[in-house]
Amino acid sequence: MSDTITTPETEHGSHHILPKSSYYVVYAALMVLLVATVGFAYIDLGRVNFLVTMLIAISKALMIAMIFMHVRYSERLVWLFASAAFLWLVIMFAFTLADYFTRGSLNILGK
Amino acid sequence: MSAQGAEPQPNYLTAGQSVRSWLLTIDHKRIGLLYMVSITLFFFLGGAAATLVRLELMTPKGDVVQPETYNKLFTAHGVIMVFFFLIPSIPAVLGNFLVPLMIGARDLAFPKLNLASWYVFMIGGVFTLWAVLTGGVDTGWTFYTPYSSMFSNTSVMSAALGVFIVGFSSILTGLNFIVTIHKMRAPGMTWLRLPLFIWAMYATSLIMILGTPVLAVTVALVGLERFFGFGIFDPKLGGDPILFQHLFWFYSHPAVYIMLLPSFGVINEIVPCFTKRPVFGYRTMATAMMAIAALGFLVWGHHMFVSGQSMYGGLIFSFLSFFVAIPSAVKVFNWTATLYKGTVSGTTPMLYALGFIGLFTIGGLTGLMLASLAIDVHVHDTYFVVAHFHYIMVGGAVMGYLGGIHFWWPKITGRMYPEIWGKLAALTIFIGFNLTFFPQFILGYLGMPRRYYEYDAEYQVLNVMSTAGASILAVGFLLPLVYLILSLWMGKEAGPNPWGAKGLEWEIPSPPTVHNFDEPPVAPERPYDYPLKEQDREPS
Amino acid sequence: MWDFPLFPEQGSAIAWRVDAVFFFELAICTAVTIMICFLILYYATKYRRGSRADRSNVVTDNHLIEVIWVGVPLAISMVMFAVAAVVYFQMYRVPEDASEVYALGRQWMWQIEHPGGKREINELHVPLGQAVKVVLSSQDVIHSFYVPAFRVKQDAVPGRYTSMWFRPDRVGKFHLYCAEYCGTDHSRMIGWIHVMEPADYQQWLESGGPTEPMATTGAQLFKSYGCSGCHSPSSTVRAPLLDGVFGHPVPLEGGTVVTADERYIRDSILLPMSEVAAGYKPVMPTFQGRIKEDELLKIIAYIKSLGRKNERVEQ
Amino acid sequence: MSLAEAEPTHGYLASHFETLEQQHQSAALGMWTFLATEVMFFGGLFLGFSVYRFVDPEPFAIASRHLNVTLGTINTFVLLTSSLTMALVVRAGQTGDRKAQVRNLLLTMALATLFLGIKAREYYEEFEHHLAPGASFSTAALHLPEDAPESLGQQAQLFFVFYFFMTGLHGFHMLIGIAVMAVLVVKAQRGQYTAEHYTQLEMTGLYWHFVDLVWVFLFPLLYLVELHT
Repeated sequence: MSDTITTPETEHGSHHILPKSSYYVVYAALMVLLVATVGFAYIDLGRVNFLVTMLIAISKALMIAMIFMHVRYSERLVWLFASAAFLWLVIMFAFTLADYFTRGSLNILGK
Repeated sequence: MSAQGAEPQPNYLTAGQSVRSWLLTIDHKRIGLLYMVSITLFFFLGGAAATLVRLELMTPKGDVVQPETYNKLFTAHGVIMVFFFLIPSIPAVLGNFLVPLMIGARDLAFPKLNLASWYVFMIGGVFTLWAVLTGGVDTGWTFYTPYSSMFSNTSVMSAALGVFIVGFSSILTGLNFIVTIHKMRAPGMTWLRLPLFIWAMYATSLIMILGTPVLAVTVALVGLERFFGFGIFDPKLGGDPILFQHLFWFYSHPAVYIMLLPSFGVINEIVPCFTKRPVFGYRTMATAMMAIAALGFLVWGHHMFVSGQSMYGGLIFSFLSFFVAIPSAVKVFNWTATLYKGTVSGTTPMLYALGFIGLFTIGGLTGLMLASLAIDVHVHDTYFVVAHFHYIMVGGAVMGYLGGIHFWWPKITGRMYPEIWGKLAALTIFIGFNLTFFPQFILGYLGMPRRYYEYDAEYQVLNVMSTAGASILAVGFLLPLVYLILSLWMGKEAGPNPWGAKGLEWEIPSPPTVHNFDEPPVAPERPYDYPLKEQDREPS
Repeated sequence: MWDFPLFPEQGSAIAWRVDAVFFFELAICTAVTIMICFLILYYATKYRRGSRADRSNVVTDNHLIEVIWVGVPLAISMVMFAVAAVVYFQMYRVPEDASEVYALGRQWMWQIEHPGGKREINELHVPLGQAVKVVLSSQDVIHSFYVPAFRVKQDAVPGRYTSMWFRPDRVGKFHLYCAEYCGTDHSRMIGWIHVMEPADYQQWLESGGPTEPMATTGAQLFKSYGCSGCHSPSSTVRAPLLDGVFGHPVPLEGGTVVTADERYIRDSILLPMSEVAAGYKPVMPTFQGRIKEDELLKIIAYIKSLGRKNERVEQ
Repeated sequence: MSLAEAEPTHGYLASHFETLEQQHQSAALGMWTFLATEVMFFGGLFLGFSVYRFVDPEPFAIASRHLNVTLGTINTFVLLTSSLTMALVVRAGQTGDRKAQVRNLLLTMALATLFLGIKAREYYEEFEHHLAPGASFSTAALHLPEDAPESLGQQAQLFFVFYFFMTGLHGFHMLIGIAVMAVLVVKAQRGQYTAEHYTQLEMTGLYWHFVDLVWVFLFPLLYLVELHT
């Protein structure tokens, strides 16, 4: 067996050592977003309210995944696996909610 | 079970005979055998339940068992066959045994997790058998609410717990395969040189990983509702039973492809070997399997056309269900094209493979009929559906499994099975199967609902034909059990490559040594590189 | 012994259309199956080991032919989808002249009620040629109202109304089954649909003693539960008048417009806060748990009868 | 080969891997696949919750207003901080800094236990107000409008069913995390983790960040529902 098996471009991919500062920067950003999401909850924006909350949550999630979980510096495969999981989640949500939201739209009884 | 002279180097079977060496093994080959023994046990248990169901249906009025017992029998048949035989069959037995051999690795990526998956499987089995033996479960393998959570007074909790646990067994197997196939291929074994069986295992593992957790959560919610009396799925307490169906079928339709894709992999190995020519359209075959795994997640709503799902929902799911059929159709055409200009030999595995292609075509096409909205309204929950999924499960998955067992039996045990008995069993199964399930298509369109303990007199003749077929099928399934076990002692010595097949697993002694490869395996330039030119084809 | 049926009767207008779609798809599937099986057997024998067939220049890849046998099945299946979807639309849209029948599934029987007040268990008498809309609900688990001869089936889901319709075009007795597994006697929850000549049907309707039409009992319930206290022209409380409301669009608070069908009326009685009519305050009390399921059906029938008596002119 | 022989004989390389790099990447890929199953596992619960919330938002909004938002916010802060300290643990593993590993691991465990403590406090409060679903559930504490239909109370109870099941499952995952970290602290104390071999630290890190990710979505969906009315 030759020495390295995996795809060439991973120069010890996930061993990329980040400076401490980048962790603290991400942490600070997470704190700001936490305050923001709680703050927005108290302002009545109607339907937009939910969108804003979800946007904030997604951006927090992306930051944690990219920096804290080293996805940013891992091989392409890890990117694929991480995004595939959430893509399947979206499939499940999309088709089920599609059924629920189109129930009344034809206003034919019961369908 | 030692061969005549002492083996120069102990193979994986003779290296340690103590019970402890078998029960604590982390050798993927031995774990494959542990799975083979346990799922064979479950197969004949589910088969016994099926025999009683078919006996009951001989007469319009139920006079073999009581209605409650009949409901428990078809539920036991469903749960045991789906979760304890069909889903683990090829991945856990042939996959565990062959994936490392085919890609040139010494073992799976996480051997201890592999052993854990078998123990989780057995613990799940104990819970489900406990449910079946102490009073049984009468909800059907689909556990539809609010019946399963609020109205059934049978041991649903224990069965739900068993299904919850056994789900983790297939998650662990899937996880092991994905990492092994990505990270432990021998040097030179690029993705396009992998045997198609490995592609099938990879596609199946994707579905196991992405689908099974949703089943676990659904079964947990049913258990929660049943134990505490919350109304998650019960409309009297604010819940919605159709949400259960969405969550359940989100896993259970892709589960059909978990049961089917491995058989595609096995047929993709058998057909080129016994036509002695490379498979037709390797790249298309691999893409088709991955496409089935992906598209399989978009179509679950075709189980719910008449369940009160919105009309738009039904339209979308019906439309997409026709797309998922296209990759399967391409595979069938490509298998047939592989026969063209080959040297076809009719050994037992090849009989199973050709039988598979024919029966799977019927199963798949009746699936198309069921996906058409107008027809499904009429035939949903009738015997048409029962016939369809048995053509896919028995005609497809079980034929594929038996073909695979016969094809790799020399490699697993170092012994050849008796060829005549093999052919006889394959023929018996083929005839018994068709006689059992083809009449059910007619019964289905006539309108006989499924899961009926009593039926109207006009359906009796077709039911009697079906039961007659079932008895032939039962004999057909018992034959391999007998002659395969006997072949362990009386079987002819099988060399490393009795079929003259291509593939890394055929270049090592059979049964293989503990560490599979003594010297590093060299990957072939092309998979299935059987000689193309006429003259240099040695008659195998 | 050999006189068992191999094909179901065609009892309704839609039946032969569904059969047409079925035979169309069956023809395609049989053709494909025969082609595949023939090719397998032909190649297996022609190229069997030891046969002297021409095996020169074996083709292992041919993208053109693969595109063909992706495209052609795709086209065929799209046609199959379209044909089935069109017939499904026809099965789906309830004709205007459909008369209504309420079927309540409960563990192991069908309680069927005609608007005229006649009640039946596991039996449904309908006149020939008249479209019948069956409004379904269930009292316990999911059942499924299935009449094979009419090729129609619809689940009766507890907690909500679902509906189906058929137009029988043959006189006779047709099987009624429960198709969704519902427990011990799932196979005994069966019955008959009796299609009768219109004259016999009228005569059957009158027979069996006077039965109060659902609407009249509904009217009594409408008063006894105090609905008329608000929903009548003479009441002091400002509440929407219900004459001619049924089947027409109702503008709601917050701008959306919804059709006043059974679902809307049932929800307004049980959850008055959820869809308040525009311009009215949400003061209506809930009747959840106080009105039983079949009384609800009668009140809805009464409100519907208001609708037909004096059709309101659209504002 | 049985369990006994599988222990890594020479250094940290398990016998069936070729290089340490291959073993590390396999472990990472295995953990990411496992996290995909966890995403779908929690996903099923999120789907159930979202369906009931969007089909009839009213009762869920009423019920969610009775959660203690301040405690929830503090808990999110605590968990995000523990995510930072876990990232520092992994970094300490990469640089082979033994003291930093132990310090940050203990910090993460402390923060996790604090989180569970606050969560327990919240649960206690909800039990007190009879908001826990089941027999003891009473809609009194929700002070629903007096003529509210019975189904409003049922849907509110359904909210609490999902609330307790999702936060309970999340808490259970945290317990597993704390147990694993306890083992790691002992190993780190013995200096077993060096720059070449810190896979176990990184895997626990990935797991912990995933648990944090779940809470990042749980907190707004459960706590911040139309607080403005």
